[in-house]
Amino acid sequence: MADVKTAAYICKGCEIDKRVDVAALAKAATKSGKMNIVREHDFLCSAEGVAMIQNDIDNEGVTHAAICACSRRAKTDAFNFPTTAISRGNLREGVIWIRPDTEAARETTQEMAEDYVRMACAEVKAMQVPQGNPNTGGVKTLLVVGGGMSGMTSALEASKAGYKVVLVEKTGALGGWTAKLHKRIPTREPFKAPEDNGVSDMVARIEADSNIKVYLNATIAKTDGSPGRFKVEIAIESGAIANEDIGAIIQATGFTLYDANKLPELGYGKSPNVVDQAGLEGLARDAAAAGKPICRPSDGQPVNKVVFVQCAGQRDTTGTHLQYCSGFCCNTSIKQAMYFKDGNPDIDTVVLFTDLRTPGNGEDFYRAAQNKGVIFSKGVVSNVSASGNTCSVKFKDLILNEEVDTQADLVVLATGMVPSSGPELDALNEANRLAEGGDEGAKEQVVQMMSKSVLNLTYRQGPDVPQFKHGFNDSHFICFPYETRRTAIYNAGPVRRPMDILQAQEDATGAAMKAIQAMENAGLGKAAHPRAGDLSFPTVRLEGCTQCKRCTVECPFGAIDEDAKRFPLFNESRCRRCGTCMGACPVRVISFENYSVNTVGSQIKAVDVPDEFSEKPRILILACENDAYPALDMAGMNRHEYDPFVRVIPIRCLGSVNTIWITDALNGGYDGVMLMGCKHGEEYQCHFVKGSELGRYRLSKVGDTLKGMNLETERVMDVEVAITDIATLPQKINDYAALIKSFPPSPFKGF
Amino acid sequence: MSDLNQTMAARYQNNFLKEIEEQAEMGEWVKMCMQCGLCSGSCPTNFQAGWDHPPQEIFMMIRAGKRDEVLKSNSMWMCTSCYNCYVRCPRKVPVTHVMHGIAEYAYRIGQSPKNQPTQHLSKTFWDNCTKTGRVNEVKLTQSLYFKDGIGAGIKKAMEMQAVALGLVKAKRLNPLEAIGIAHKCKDIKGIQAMLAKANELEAQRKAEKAKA
Amino acid sequence: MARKEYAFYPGCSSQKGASASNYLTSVESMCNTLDIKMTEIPDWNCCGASVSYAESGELPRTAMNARNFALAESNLPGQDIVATCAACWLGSRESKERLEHNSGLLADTQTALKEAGLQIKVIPEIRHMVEVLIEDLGYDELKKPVKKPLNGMKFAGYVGCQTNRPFGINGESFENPMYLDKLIETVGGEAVPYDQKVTCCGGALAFSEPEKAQAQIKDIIEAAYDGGAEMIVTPCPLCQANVEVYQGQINKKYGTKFDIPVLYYSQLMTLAYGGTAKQAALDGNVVRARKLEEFAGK
Amino acid sequence: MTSVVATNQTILVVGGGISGMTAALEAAETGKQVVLVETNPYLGGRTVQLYRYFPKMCHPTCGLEINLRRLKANPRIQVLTLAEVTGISGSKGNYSVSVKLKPRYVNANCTACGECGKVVQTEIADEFNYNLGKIKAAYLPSSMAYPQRYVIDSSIIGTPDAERAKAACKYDAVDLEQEEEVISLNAGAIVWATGWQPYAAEKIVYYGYDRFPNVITNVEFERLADPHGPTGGKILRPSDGKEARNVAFIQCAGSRDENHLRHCSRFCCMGSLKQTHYVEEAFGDAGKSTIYYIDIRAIDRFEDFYQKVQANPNVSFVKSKVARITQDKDGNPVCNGVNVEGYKRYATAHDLVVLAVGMEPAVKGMDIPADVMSDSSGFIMADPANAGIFGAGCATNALDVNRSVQSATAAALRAIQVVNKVARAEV
Repeated sequence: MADVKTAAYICKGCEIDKRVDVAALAKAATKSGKMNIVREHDFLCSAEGVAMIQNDIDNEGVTHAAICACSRRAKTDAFNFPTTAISRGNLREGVIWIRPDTEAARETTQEMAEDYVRMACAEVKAMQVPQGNPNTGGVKTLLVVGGGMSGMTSALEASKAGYKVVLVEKTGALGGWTAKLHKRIPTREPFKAPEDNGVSDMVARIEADSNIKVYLNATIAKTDGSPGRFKVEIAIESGAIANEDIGAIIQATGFTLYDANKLPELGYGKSPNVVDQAGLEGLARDAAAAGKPICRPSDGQPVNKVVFVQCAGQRDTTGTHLQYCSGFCCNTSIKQAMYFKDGNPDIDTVVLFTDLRTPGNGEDFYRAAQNKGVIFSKGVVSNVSASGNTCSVKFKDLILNEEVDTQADLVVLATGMVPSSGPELDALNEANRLAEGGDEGAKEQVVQMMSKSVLNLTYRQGPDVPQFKHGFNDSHFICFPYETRRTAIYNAGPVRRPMDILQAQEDATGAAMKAIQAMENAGLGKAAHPRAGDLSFPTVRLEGCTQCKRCTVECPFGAIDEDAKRFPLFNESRCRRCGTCMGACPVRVISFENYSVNTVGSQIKAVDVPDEFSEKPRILILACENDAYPALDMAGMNRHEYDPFVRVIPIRCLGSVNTIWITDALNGGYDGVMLMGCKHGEEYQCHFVKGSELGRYRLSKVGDTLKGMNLETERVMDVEVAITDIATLPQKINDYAALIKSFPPSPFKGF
Repeated sequence: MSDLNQTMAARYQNNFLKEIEEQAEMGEWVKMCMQCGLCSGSCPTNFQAGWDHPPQEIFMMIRAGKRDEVLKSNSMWMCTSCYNCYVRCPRKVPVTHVMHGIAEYAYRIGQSPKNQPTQHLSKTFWDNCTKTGRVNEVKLTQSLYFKDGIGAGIKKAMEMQAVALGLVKAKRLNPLEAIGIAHKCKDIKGIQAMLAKANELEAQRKAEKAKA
Repeated sequence: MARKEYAFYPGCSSQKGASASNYLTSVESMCNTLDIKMTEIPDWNCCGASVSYAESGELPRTAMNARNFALAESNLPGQDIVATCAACWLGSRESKERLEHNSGLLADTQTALKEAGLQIKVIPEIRHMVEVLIEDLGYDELKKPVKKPLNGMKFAGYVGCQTNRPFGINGESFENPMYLDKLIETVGGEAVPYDQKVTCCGGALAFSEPEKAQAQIKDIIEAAYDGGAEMIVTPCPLCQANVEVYQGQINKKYGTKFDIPVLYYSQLMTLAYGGTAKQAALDGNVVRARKLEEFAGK
Repeated sequence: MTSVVATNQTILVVGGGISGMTAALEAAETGKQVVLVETNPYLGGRTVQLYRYFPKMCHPTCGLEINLRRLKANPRIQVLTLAEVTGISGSKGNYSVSVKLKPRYVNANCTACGECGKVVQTEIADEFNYNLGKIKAAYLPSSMAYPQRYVIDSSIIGTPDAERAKAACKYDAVDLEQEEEVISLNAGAIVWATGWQPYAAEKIVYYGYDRFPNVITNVEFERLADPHGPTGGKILRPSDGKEARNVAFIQCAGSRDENHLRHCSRFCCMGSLKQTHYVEEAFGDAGKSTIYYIDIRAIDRFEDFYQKVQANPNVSFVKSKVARITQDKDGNPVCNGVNVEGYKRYATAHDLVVLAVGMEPAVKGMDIPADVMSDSSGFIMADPANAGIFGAGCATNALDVNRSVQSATAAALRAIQVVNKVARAEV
């Protein structure tokens, strides 16, 4: 490794020099910071200032630079030195903007500034410039699991971008549900009539595409490895195994209709004249094939009246059926009603709904149906009974406010979709635990669950992608809908959330985009979202490892397996660089080049802790860099003041907090530690999904440590922070500081 | 009259919506309603008594096949032809005309409420203006007052005396019209012939529609 | 040769001695000043009005209007038909639209017309007097002849329904049309804001459901008073009559003290143009507009 | 003269809202050169003007922070703010585009120290807060604004105020000589992500948006609820600053209406359901919300969010399109109409009425300078004729945030398909 040459740069601009004694800061950088070069500048982010730094890098051989000016979130384009290790001392947003400009405050403000300079120096000395993952795969072939509309779309779109695709379909033909549709909901102006389902055309394009290799009657037997170097075993019809090298994976395994047999009260199973939407598509296809109108299944007689029951077994609040709405069924019933009306306008078609949901241009489709004479009634169906060849549908008409009993030749139940995701991992892992304990039932259960596995990942944390809600596969959902906890494995179509064909195709195109991106970045050793492009990756000193498995269990992204000797086996290209493993490691053998126990620990130690008589407590704040730290920054920008005794260190995620930082701080005489992380739980806001949750779990154990040290447990406080807490966070800090001041000074000062 | 009603009822075997679509002027719009209620809320008479069913509810009742309730309803006759519903309807349903159309149909097949005052006005007005080609306001007024018989008529006339006198003073009511000395068209014969033909054709068309 | 010529369709209520005769008189004076020539359509007939819906089918009603079209077109070729009455204007325009969009109806109508020895070749444009004023002349032209601006007088411009919906005056919103206020201001008056400008007066129910109609009229007059109006101005004969003549009955029924004159825009313009009370047919108002009568006297 | 490096392998993204940023970032993180053009002085679009997102009730700035970090860390994206595409010529794989750059009057020297804001006296309407408040004519649009650089409003150029701003800046960041310029650049493919605009509520005259101060729109309500909005997050009604504890939400204000917007805007139902939480957040049980609706379109996984709101005794639902808003003597807006479930008339006074105005594509009326197909509502249609120009987000359909992101991610791939083809051809 090249010689280390350190430098500290202190900006005087934005009134820093008016508010603090910059010379003293420089002294701190030289004396305590022990920097080889220390320079002040009136306007460090100016062209001249930047040139000064660049010159030191080019001609003075500076390898590590502490830039003490504004927040790391500001002036990023100016302070951009890719080949140099950079730390930022936040003197502006972090000090002078959150302190009053008064003589009284001057001393504490100065101390604060000096500490931040020391911390920046300490941090940068502990950093390395990330060199990137030496262990990249570089395979650029995409695996798409599922040959329905979503899967076919992903395959075609990826190929169109110039990538090879392996498309695996478990049935004997491509097309999935869509192929079973007589027609599909219109996809373009004027949105008035059903369209051809378009499957045959897509299948033809796939067969003609030399980039796409299709396996029919095939499933994934095993998926091993990492992004850019997956080794996939495909079980094909003959029983043989085909091996493929894969860069990224799209799971597009679609859905099944909710089982209408669970709805006897709606007459399903009691009469062949009560069908679900798929059943009706079948009737429509057969009729079309025979060139006849759709007939009544029970006796083949013509249909004079059809009733469509929306939300059958959906939007259920009793916990018996599906709680969610499947989104596509209103348009589908409209389409199916048109099957009848387009053939013979005299056939009565009635759609019974509570809320008709035809968003966007679906409104045109709705109007078109009304225009064709489809009748829509707002009503709740309580019962469907069948006698002979007719059914009678009981419902409450919510407009005319009366109970109605109407006769129909055919009743169609809109039952909605159930995702074809793999086994739910928590349940599976629990079953595994019991099975290992010798529970026979559990063993059964495991076998049965594993039979549902889609990907058969060899990951320590389970064979499939974790699920999020209602059995749909993982999704960050709002800002980053494609993000899953399995790097380079993306979900497309109804396996991710209920959706119609048009959306599924859009979704599948987006998933292809993400998968292609994942392959490209895996090949370069770059992290995927949210630390996209980050070249740092975790390294472990195995000699120190006690095989406690915490890292392998906690990694939110299943990046760490166990090798034959039960040591953690890091799969760097699965890693998202959140540092949860580092936080979890009790023996602190895991670190990143630019983020480690030491980069933070040395900052904690760099802070000057006055003695117990000074009445100047020290409070350590470890703040999530994604939400809490920006909130503190903006508090500064809005000049919200907070206590001068806090020292803030940004962390990648609460999950990366190693308890040693807390104990070190307390042993070092800090009076309190405040941890700021994102909301966790069902509506989590953590960008590493489970990071803040795991961090909090870990911290819940710190109480004992404190007791052991005879300290008040309140000295360590965990606050949930949102990025908008700009005004409230300073208040929380001040309240906490007041609490700490109400305690006697830490007995550990001066040791 | 009422046998025409039976014929229709039979012809459309309780497919009342179809009956309205084919027989009532603008009836084909009934199916387009999405039950938002904007028409009902926009009706100037809405906050007075008398509306047993507002337009959007009438439309729903038609779809639900409530034939008698609709045809015998007073509601359509409450329309003031203000066209508020018509211009606001988010589905561009010409509500005013649909209501008129349903009313006219109910009346045509003898199902509308007996002695419905607006209906009486409607008939009186039309008879009056087609008789001479122009409205004879006095006769119109008289025939309206005396619709419930002489006694009621005089009573009403007394009530309205002030109004009438005011108008006479203002030369806006010409008592002579009462004895027929009033504006009329020259070619009354032509008009009568024209209307006879029009009525004949109209009846013919409606019958054709019903047969189809 | 006048600067504008139109085929005039006065309608039943605007004939001499009829309920809107004062409208007719004031329109004539106004048009003289503005040099607009209105030639009455020879032997025109009633439009049927929307209220006749129950008795008249679509075809007979259309035929009645078509007869006027045919007469206008053959006798006054190339001239737009101009109606002063909202109902006549609406009835005619509706018939025009239907004839233009429904060939079947057109054919039948022609057959019927033949009985009266007439036929339609071109259907003339159907205009409301107000359209002629603001579209063909424009506010500036209307302002020019103003000799005696109605300074300091407060009017509630009451547009009502049928001059406003469903067709309305081009470019105006159904919910808050401004043209009447602008006309008032053009002749120097003040148009007060109030929230019943386009509320229906219940005219169609005045005979058949008087309580209902009068309840609506009451709201309108109250709002006008609340808005600070001394007089109400309207472009519609039916509105004018209803809002004016039932005030006494409403006072009886509700104990109100309504006594507000209801005028036509054409009366205001005639006066502002320097016309006499007679030319403005102020004597035609049941609720006398004393203030205007004095104004005219000066 | 602003210089931009761009070739026929560059992807031009028009619009810097969440869709445009997503398309730009996904393409750049796949190794493509991107030019991102935004008309506002800052990135983030309408999402940053929202207080919370449904269904997680999290904050838009949280995702924005991540996207901005991705952006700052990515050398492949060139951002042009205050910029507008004025012309596109050429064809798929080889477009030449002219971009009009409006002056910011502040250059890259700006440190966002705020001195100029202190000395400038003129106040202008605060567009970021939908003009509900006022700001200095030298301003940072929001704390999250990127570029983190002040803007000097053109209205004060040539006035002493502007000179004061210049004098106050120690870093020569204020450049009053800046002028509008038009630059031209190449692009192989274009992603059109110009987003949406709230339907002009005053056009629905019977709701009196322009007559009654206490009738506001859903986007304005977001600003009222936001702690960093004009009221500091207090839900106060405009007329008298009184706490609006009884709030009415009128759905389909413009949407599903052939007299206004023909389409369903999709997001407004969830938007209002979300906003009932704001009322509860502010007033607890003393806060009452009423939603007037035609159909509640809480589609797919959003349904449980709807169910939770339904279960809230402080929220009531009325199936009715409100026919008319009047105002009582206390300045309370009164909703008049008919509840069509059983025909019940109502005339209900509320403290505040929020119109859930629909979504109109910003492309509507804007002439997209190329042959791009759009539908009857003005949304860009996916169409082979669109060749190398692809719609993304709300320019293509009425979408909520996560669907916009999906759409933008897909659009990025479509653009990449084009430039990869160019690249292959040139190899």
